[in-house]
Amino acid sequence: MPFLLNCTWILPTLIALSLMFVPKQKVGVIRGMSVAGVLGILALVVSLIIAFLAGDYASPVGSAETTLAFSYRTPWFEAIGNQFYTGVDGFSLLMMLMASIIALCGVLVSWTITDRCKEFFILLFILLAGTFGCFISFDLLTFFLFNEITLIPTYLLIAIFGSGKKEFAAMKLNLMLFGGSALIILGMAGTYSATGSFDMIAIANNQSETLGSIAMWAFPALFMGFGILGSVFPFHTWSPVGHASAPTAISMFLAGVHMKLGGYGCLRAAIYLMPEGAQEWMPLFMVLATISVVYGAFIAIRQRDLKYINAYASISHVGLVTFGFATLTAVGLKGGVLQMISHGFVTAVVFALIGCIYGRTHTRNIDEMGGLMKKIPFLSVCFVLAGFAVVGMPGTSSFVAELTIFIAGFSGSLDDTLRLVCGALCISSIVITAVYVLRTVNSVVHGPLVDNGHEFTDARFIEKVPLIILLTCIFAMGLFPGWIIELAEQSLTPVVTNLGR
Amino acid sequence: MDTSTHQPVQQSVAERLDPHTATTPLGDWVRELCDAPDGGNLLSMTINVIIIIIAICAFSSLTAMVLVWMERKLAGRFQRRLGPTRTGPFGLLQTAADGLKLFLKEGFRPNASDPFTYYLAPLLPLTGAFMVLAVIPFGPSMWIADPELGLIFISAIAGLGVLALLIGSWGSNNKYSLMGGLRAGAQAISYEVSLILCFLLIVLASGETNLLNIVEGQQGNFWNWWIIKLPGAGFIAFIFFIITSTAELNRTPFDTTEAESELTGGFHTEYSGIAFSMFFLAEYVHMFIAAAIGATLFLGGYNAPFEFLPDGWWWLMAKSYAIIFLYIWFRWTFPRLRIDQLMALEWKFLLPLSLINLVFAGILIAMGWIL
Amino acid sequence: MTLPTALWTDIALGSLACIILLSESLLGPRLRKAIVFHGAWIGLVLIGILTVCTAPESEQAIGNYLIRPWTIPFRLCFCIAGALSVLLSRNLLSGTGHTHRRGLLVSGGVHIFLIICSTLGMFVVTGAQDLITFLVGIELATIPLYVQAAMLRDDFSSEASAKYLIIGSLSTAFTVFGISYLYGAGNSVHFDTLAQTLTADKHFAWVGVIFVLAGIGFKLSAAPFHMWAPDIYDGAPPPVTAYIASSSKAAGLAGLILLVYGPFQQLGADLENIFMFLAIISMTIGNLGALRQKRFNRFMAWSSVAQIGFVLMALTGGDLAIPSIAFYLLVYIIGNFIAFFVVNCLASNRPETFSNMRGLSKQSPLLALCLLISMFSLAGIPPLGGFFGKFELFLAAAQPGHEHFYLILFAAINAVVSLYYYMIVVKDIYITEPTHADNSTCPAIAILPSQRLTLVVLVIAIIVLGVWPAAHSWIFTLAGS
Amino acid sequence: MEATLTTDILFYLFSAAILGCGLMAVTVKNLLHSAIALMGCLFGTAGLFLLLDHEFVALMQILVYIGGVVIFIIYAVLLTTHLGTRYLPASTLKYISGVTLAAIVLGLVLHIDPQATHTAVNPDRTATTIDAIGYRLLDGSTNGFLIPFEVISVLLLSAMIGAATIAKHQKPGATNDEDETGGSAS
Repeated sequence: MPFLLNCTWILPTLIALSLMFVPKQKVGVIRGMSVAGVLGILALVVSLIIAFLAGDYASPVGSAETTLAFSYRTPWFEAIGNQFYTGVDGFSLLMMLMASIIALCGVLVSWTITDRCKEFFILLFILLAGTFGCFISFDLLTFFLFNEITLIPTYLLIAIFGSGKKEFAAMKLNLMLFGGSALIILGMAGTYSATGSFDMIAIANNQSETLGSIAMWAFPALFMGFGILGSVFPFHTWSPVGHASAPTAISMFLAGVHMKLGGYGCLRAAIYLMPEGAQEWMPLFMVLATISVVYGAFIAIRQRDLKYINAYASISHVGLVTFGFATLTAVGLKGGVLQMISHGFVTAVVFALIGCIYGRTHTRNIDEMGGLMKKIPFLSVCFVLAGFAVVGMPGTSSFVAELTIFIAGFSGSLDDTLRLVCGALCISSIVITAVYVLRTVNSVVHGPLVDNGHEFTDARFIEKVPLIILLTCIFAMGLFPGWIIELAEQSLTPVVTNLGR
Repeated sequence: MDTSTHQPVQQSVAERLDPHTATTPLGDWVRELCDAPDGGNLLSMTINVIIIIIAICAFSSLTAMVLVWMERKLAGRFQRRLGPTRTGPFGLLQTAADGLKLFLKEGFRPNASDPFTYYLAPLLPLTGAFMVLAVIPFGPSMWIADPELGLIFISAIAGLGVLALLIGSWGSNNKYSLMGGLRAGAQAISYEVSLILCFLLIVLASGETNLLNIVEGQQGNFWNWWIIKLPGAGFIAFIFFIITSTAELNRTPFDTTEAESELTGGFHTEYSGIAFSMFFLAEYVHMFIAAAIGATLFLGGYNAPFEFLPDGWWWLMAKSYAIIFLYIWFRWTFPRLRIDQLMALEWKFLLPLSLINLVFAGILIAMGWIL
Repeated sequence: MTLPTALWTDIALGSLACIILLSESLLGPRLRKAIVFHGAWIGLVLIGILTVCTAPESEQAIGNYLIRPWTIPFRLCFCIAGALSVLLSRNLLSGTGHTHRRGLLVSGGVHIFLIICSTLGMFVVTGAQDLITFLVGIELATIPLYVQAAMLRDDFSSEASAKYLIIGSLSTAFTVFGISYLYGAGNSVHFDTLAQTLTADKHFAWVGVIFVLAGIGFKLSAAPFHMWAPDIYDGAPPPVTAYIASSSKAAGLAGLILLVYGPFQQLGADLENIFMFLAIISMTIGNLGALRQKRFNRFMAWSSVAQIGFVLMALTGGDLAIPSIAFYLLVYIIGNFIAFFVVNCLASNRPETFSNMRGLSKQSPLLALCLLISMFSLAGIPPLGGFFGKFELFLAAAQPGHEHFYLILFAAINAVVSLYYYMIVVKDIYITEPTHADNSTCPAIAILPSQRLTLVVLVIAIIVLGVWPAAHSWIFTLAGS
Repeated sequence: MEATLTTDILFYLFSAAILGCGLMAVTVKNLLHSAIALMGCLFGTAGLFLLLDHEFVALMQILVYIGGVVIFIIYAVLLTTHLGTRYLPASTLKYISGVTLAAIVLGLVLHIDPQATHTAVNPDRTATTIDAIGYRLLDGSTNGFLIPFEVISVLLLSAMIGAATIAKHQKPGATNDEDETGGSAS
């Protein structure tokens, strides 16, 4: 099983390598290998989840001596205290499941790419390898390493295959994310200086003796470092341009999975390892998160470009994740985790739809579209359903997640004025969200058909599959959230225990 | 060869170079006069220094005059020139006439020349000559300074001679001069290598760099002189020394720097009067110095050829003048080499052979195969 | 006196130099070509292997020459750089290259001989046990390079050589001046004695320390002693440039470490401040310079200034500094050579400007990929070797007792800036479409099979160094003892 | 050498010569004059070495620097057209920056140790006799310098071969001389 776990990043690497030797004219082979690859990853993740649920791992992990499922540990660059330490808990598994589903959909959505098709899929699989490596690493350095690996393919994917100001967007995105890495390096150096190790579990288990005062400044470095990836307010600017310029599949993956790595890192590396630092600094981050939520939503109203609308909506929704974390309560953390998964699906489906619509109308400006329901009913229905999910209608996954977060904002002590105010502001963002979602849906789907000369038909089979998968996931999570919540809760127990220390 | 019998006298440089401890009778007398018999004081030192300077100047001038006379005379004999053999008794007045002529000539400087270098150049060669004269042991107690590294001192100072020619030739601002100067530079630098290799051979053989000790090491009969004592190697080295020193002196057949017929006098084309005579003077003093060094290193210096004869300065003089005779003989009999032939001779012939000879001598000394 | 096994490498290197020189002058043209070129690089590779095989467990001394275990990785670096530099000279030797820069190397055999001599000098530096040997080693390492820089015999090359000579002599003068002060302060030239006698309260010694550091700073092209680098990188023949950029820096760093952990060991904390200053200045100036470059070699020069800044940062740290620098250099040298190999392939028919690299990914995917990997390794992107190399430099500056966290933050931000210009290169080769003017000057690129093989080996090496810890732990074992 | 009035006078004489010639070497516009001044400077240094009883070093100073380096410099100047006669322009800015830099270095050196007592480094004169130097150069033990001695031979070989290679079949230029100077100066 540990080997199967590691296969989640080895498999994409191998596929990327073997794709290099496929002649670039054989597009069919490349596509086939890619689909087989992502299906393989999905099968791996599902089998891992089944094994996880079947095994004893499902029981809550002990707070004192945390053990991971399928853990694998081997000395790697051990001279600097680095191990290759992989394993999973419920949280990671959920993220991996989401990532593999989105990856599958992303590959399907990218069916139409023909120019430099080979490079596209190679880079995509490298990106996948990095992402999955991130989700299973429990060594800080390895985690960081996999995180870095994801950045370069992103750059190339956007800069080569993107649209609009793609080179600028790719460069901006990458530099800001590497700026985040600089902060992470600082935090890691501090951690290493104090403990001489990168083992997250070990550091978390006896942080009180070793980390001490370093946590006070290493925490904001780490949190902000990952927060940039999660587009926390002052450093969110890479996200709209990046999402807007990226090709559809990359937008899906970037917003759905990659941004979540930020939140994942905030939780795993920052909050888990340095709870004292977290308690010290959280008011600041709570304010920033709230600004992200409200500001993102307001900006989204002003946008005319579908991708920009969804990009700002993403900032807003990912802000909710940070807000959930910033409450530092069990409920808040759980809500954050749920929102990460939920938003992954939601934003992926929206980007996929935007891609499909753009492929037909050749515009993303909502003023130049209208009445699509008449022409492409399937896509339009999906669009409306996705809109529901963005707003957070009951029955969708967003409802579950956001509700949990709002509850966290108001549960517990009522003396914390800051939290209450921020919570109220965050709730108000739902209204703003409703405004831009309804207006967008209205403008795109309803009304008279705007004819701009392009003849188009409804979604083909290959396009329907990813949309159906993603929407199914959204509603499945919204209707049957039980086991997800359970898994998340279990894996968050050590973090909460650590916070309470 | 047993070098242990000639332990270098471990004197400090101060003692060796301090004129007021130099053991000349005149120096002692001055010290006594100044009421400072042992160490000497500032006054005695100053007087001694002045005496030394006067002595060197006088000696140099005298030598130069003698040599000029000798050269004229010999040249006259070799080439049937009339003047030098008949002016005055033994043609002695010819030198005086030459000197008078030079001093009375107007010294003028070409308009476009560079005064600083033009006037600096004539002063340099004599300075170097005087410095070298100071370390040559004329007799058992006749020397001005006795530095431990006398031979290195000589090679260091000798290397400077070319500077004067370079500077002077440039300062004249004349293309012939410059060409002569450049030739002089190339020639001097090249032949210095072989010359120093000859010195090295003596250093290797005697284990000494001190000239006095080198001379002392050749005491006894004439077969103790290094020219004979090192079978074969010494003689070859002596011949090389003669060749290279002739080249260093820029004398025919190596006088490409002056080369009247090509360069109209080379570096000294633009010099006249007293400035020219300085060059002229230095040339002859250098000739004496070279001969004296050759005599010191190879021919036993002031040592007599046989044990029963008394040692003294006259032997050095005799040997030196013998070598000088060779130099003059060369001048008036050999044709001049072309510059490329000259360079080829050094780099393709003399230098490799000198090196081989040095190795040969090393083997002789290491195996003890010396007389 | 029995020879220590580790000394065999030095002797082998000297013998190799002799063999090359003799075969250059004695053999016929065909045999000469084979022996001089293939003999040189194979010999250097074998010596590299020998270096690894004879790596001593503890310090081995022969007289005044001390072979320290930690220098073994550096020696390996020198061998690798030497061999690669020889391989890189292939075009220039055989006459297939550099049509836009007239002429070939003046004499291939001498060129290779000089490379080996220089490598020998670097070996001597690592074995030095007194200031004299140290200085002589450094000079032997650099003086052949002055000559080599002029080997292309055009105006650029001569200019580069002259500049290098003058700046190099100046730096030597600084070093010698400093050494004389150290001798005055410490009353010895031996490292062991100096380590005892040079104490921080001997202010006199500081003049020496500063001047010696300045002298070595010139060799390293660390700011503010960097101004020679761009011209010389641009003018010298590519193999020489690559060699200067890699090996010569490695030698300077080995010498620096030798001094810092040898005679200067009691000067500790104040030295850290000096290195911090140099690191900050180097990174900043190097980065600012690299941002504005249009020509590849000049760009590499400026980026190397920045890279040296990162390395100097590690010297502010504790005992992690030596192995981390050694590992970094290994990676840096390989990364550098990949870049220069690629540019050499390009430069055989066009000037090395960025605009001429546009569309490379379409013309030659292999070269483009290699250059991409090289750039990312230099920038420190995983899973390439450059990542761990650079990361450890950061860690070294954060060791307990040497916590320079502000320096680390500053350096990390600088690393991001450096990433920008490395990505600009990537952008040019992968994304920017060549304009018509660019295209018209770009004939097809011909790569020799041997060059292709070398490139692939190097690229694999740099990836393996990043994921396979064997070399890493080997270096740490050696440096730890 | 024991400090006496004589040595004091000589010391100041030599120092004045060094400083004066040094100043002249950097300020004079004519390149050849600069070289001559440099020569004077080096002679002064040799004199100082003599005063310190280091006869060998003094003579080597003359032999190598004056007899070798300066002559090469002068030679290079003479061979290079116009360098000797066309004066190099020296801007005021360069003067100022040069003087400032020199002042900074001087200040640094002075500042660092104004009251230090500098003991003579090596009062043992026998260590610098030519015999002792020769023996130490061939001494392979910890005290000796056999290895640098051998390495220098490689260094000179490579410098000479390199210089010859560059000079071969080349139109007359200064590169050759520069390289030889670089080789012999080290």
